[in-house]
Amino acid sequence: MRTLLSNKFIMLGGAMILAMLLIALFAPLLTVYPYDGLDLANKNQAPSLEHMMGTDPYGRDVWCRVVYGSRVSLMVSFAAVGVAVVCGSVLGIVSGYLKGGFDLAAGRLIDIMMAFPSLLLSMIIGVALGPSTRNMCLSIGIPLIPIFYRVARGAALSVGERTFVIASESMGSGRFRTMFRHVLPNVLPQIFVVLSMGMGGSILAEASLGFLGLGIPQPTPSWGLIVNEGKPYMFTAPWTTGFSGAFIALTIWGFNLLGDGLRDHLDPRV
Amino acid sequence: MSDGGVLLDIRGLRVRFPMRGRGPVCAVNGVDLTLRKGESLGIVGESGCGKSVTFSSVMRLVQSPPAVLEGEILLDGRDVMRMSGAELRRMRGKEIAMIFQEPMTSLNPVMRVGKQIIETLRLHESLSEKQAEEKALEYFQMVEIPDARSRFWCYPHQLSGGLRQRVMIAMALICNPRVLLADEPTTALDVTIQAQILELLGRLRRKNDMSVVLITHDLCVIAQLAERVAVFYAGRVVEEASAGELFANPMHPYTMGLLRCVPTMRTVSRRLDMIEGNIPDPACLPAGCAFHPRCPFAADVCREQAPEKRFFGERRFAACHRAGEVG
Amino acid sequence: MGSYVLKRFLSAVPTVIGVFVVVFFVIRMIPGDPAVSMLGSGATEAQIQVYRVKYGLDAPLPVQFGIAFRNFLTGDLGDSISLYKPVREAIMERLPGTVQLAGLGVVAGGILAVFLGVAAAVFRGKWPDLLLTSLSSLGMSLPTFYIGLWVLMIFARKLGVIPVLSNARGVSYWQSMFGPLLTMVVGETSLLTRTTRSSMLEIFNEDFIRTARAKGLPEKWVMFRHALGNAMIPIITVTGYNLATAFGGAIVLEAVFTRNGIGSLLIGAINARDYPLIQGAAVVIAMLMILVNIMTDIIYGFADPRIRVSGE
Amino acid sequence: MADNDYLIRLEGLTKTFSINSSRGFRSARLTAVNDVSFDIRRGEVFGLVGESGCGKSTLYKAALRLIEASSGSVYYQGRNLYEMSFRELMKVRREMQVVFQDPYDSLNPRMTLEELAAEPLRIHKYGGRARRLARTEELFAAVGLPVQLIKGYPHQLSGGQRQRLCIARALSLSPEFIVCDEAVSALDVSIQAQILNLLLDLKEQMGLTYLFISHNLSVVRFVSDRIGVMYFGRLVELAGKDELFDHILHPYTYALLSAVPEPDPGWIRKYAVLQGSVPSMLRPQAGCVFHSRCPHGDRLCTQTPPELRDFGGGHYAACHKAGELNLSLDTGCLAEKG
Repeated sequence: MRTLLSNKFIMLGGAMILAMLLIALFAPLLTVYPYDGLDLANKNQAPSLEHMMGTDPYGRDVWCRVVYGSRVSLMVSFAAVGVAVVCGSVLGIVSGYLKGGFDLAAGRLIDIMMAFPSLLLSMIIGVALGPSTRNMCLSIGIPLIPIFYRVARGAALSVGERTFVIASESMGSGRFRTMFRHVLPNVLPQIFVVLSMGMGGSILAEASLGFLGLGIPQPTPSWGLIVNEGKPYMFTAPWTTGFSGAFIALTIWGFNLLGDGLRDHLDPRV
Repeated sequence: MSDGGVLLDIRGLRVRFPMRGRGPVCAVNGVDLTLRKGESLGIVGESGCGKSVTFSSVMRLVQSPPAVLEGEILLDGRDVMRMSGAELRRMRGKEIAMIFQEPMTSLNPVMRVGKQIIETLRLHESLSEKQAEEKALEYFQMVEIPDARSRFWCYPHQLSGGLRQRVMIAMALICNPRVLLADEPTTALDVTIQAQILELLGRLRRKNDMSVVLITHDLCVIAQLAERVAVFYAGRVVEEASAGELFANPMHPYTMGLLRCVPTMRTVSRRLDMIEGNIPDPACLPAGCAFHPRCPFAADVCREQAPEKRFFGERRFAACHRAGEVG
Repeated sequence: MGSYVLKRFLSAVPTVIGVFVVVFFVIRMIPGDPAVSMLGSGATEAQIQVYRVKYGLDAPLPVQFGIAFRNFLTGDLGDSISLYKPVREAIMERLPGTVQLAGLGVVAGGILAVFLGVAAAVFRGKWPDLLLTSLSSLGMSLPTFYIGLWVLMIFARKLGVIPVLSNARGVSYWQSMFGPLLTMVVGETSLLTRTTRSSMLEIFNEDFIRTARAKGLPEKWVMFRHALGNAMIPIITVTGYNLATAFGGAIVLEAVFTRNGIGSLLIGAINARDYPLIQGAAVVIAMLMILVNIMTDIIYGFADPRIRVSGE
Repeated sequence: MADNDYLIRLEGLTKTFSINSSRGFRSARLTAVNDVSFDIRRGEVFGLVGESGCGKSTLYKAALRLIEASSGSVYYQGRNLYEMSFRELMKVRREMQVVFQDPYDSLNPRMTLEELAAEPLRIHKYGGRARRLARTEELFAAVGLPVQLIKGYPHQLSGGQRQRLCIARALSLSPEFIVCDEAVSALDVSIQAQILNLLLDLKEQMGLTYLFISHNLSVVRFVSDRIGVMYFGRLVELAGKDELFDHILHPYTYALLSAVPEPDPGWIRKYAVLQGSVPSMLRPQAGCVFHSRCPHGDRLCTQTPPELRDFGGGHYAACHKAGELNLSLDTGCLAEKG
């Protein structure tokens, strides 16, 4: 554990993520103004003492919107990555280790999913399922499955050839027992690296979809929505998209740094 | 036994590597070796004894920012440790050449083997592409690669392990170096292919009157090719002698143990003589003589003081307090 | 080599069929009568009946799929509701713009990234490496639209070099391309610099690099003749696959710079519930991506002699 | 050979792989093991030598039915493994264990040494935790590992200690038959001697039977009672240890044994070194597989593949001209250094 913390990437990334989580958790304490409702009187005010980040086109305080938006965005992203990492890893490990027909079938399915740019796939699934926060988890999560599948399958393939796996089989251990006792524990570290990157991708997807107006529907505040609301006033009131965009970028950067740190920590050679 | 002037003189070489989470590891601590012109020196030792690191340092292949190198390595009087980048590049491949253990990965997989040899030639000698190709083909025949002309334009993955090692030898000898360092050249090869390569190295050595340093853990390979032998243990030379003297009458207990525990075609006893204990871990070496925990003749003095070299002839010594009295 | 290419094309056929199946059924998942949703609420009963017969909507699903797939093979993707013209035509109008943007972005980004990645690997641990690594990890984290907004603010508003609305009258090709391309290059370069750096670092530990140094080659030769030659193989692969994500980025950029590309067409179609256009655009883009993946593997085969030239 | 005192009998074991080369569409067929038959008696160390790629490893995997053989059968204590149900095979597999080559790769880095040693016990449901711990401590003692290491992890052990743990793991279900697949090849010379002595001691204490596979002829000669020589997927010669070295019948065995260097500077190779290299298995060889490199080959050898003939005293050789050739290995005399 000690060496884990000595890696500066992990420290930096971890700190940024922690800060974001704390902001999301203690949102009520950090905000003074209501995050929803309408106050057209002082819409699009520049950042000032009372409105640290200015107000958005509907007169609401941008800081409060961003803080409450982080709750929804992070939750959706965690759920989406959760879906993706479970499906992707299970499929990947089983096809990487058991090979045979399952590997071909799963490989074909993943090829199909990879044929679509992930944003396009999210759009299509969004159209099919209809806009709702719950459906957003799926439409962001499903395009991430191929990323976890490829890493898990590659790792399972190489671990499967290690002598201790062959030894376990020669001792009479069944395929599934060997997979859980030997292959899985040695594949997990590599999946954690991609998990962190996946989180970054998921937040990016949520924000991009929101920006295009296809994200989480209107009433629930989310980062994508704030950016979308601020888009028409980009020139006159840039602070709405500016600050929310910055928040999004910082969170994604945190997860990417954490991912880099984990990869360096795992691979002593680099 | 040609006995010219001293060609390579390593004095007090010490190499330390920083380790993550522990103190610096001393892979080589105080090695003194000399190699004469036309002489074939065998370096034998088990894994982690510093034999490869020593000769990688001679070629300055050890990345010095992390590693710390001390001592002198004199090639014809010039100290390799003080050489500038340009001097070093002129030396490598021209005066000292090196071949390595893994023929499978020692060649660039995306470049034709012929081109990889021509590259060395044109670097050290200003030859035209055509001349270089001719000379490279000539060396291909010299190392007995069958139908050399077609193999010249193959990629490494199209050649067998034995052929790739022959390409490595041709590549090393193409600029007629004065010293050839061979780091476990036949370890990764099968017995019959190993015999071919060892015989080839022996013939080339005599033909070009070239000094060869053969680094290996296999005493049988050493006996086949080396005139003099130096035995490494825990980063130091524990014994040096001519091949005949060393195999017939080893002075250091470690050399005795090594010779006895190698099964040969003529071993008849039901059990091999063993050296007790484990290979020393360079990170935490025992006090005094590094071999004392495994030595059947270890006395109190061995446990406290590092042994001095006891000489038994002009270039024959054993670094052991009780050398000569035991065995 | 020829059979490698043929085999690669044949293996793509099931994927193509699979893509069509996925899109066909995803669209069918939309609740309500497909004919009504396809023709929109304003359509008369007669039109719906004609449409139903044309696509055999009363027939069992597999037959419907057969008809749709046959039409697809003949290039007939049906008619767009909101644009009142064949889907194929609408797509072909807008597709080249996005493809050029994504393609140029990846190529330009790739070339720039190779230099930066190699520099970062060569100066490993020193300041250029730290600078490039942190910049690229930042560049990767910035959402495409965010970079786009900043580019727009600086170049359009402050410097006035490029138009705010790229699809306005009298805007030259390069003027409308500069902003989105610059944004795309920033994102792609960051992504590919990291790949180049890690694949170069991996190659540095290979045995043949040590052999090259032992031959006395100057560091520059070792770097560019030996290391880079081997590092190009993973770089090509990643660049090819990045084109798919770059396409996604291009769609976002079209919203930021209001460019008329397949992205804005698709978003318009989604908002207008124009299902034939959505289905057509999705299938065409997916086919394009499959083609890109095939081309990547073929280029990969050329770069790596172990595939191009069989064993002895 | 008396019919029932063998522990394992291989009859016509063959294993063919189909490799779909990336080039053409038709997949090339590679016969890694080609019609191999021999017995291993109870309490015997059967040595199997051959160069890399000759099919030694594929043979033992097919013999233990870790991979399915293409044809042939394997009798273990009279029962054919290839006619057993999966459940029966699992029961029999308890008695047949394998020790692998690379000690650094044969232990799962994420499991404690106790779990690693006791894994066979847990797989075959041998008693409760306490009995398993007792058995593990007993095994640690048997292979000479300090018991206090039991809670440690593989990265804390040296190469030799790791191989001792692998042996302990193989012994945990007190098997009858152990395959050593290059078990000492990755170890240093001094550690190799320790492990070889340990294996021989354990054989005597527990009445084990070994199939000892290696490319190192000196090691196989030291440890085996009978030795089989394999080349290109075939068994070319089989004999008792001393019988094999004193009266060599097959030219390949002769080339192999004469190629092994001796740790004695005086030793000089008297006979020509075998030229060329093993032909590619993708192109099947007509007639005798060794004829392309055999100095004594003639027209007969290029047509009909030789059968494994009995030359008396349990000495078998697969060569048309076996017995007629003068292949003696007397040691060389002191001569000018190589």
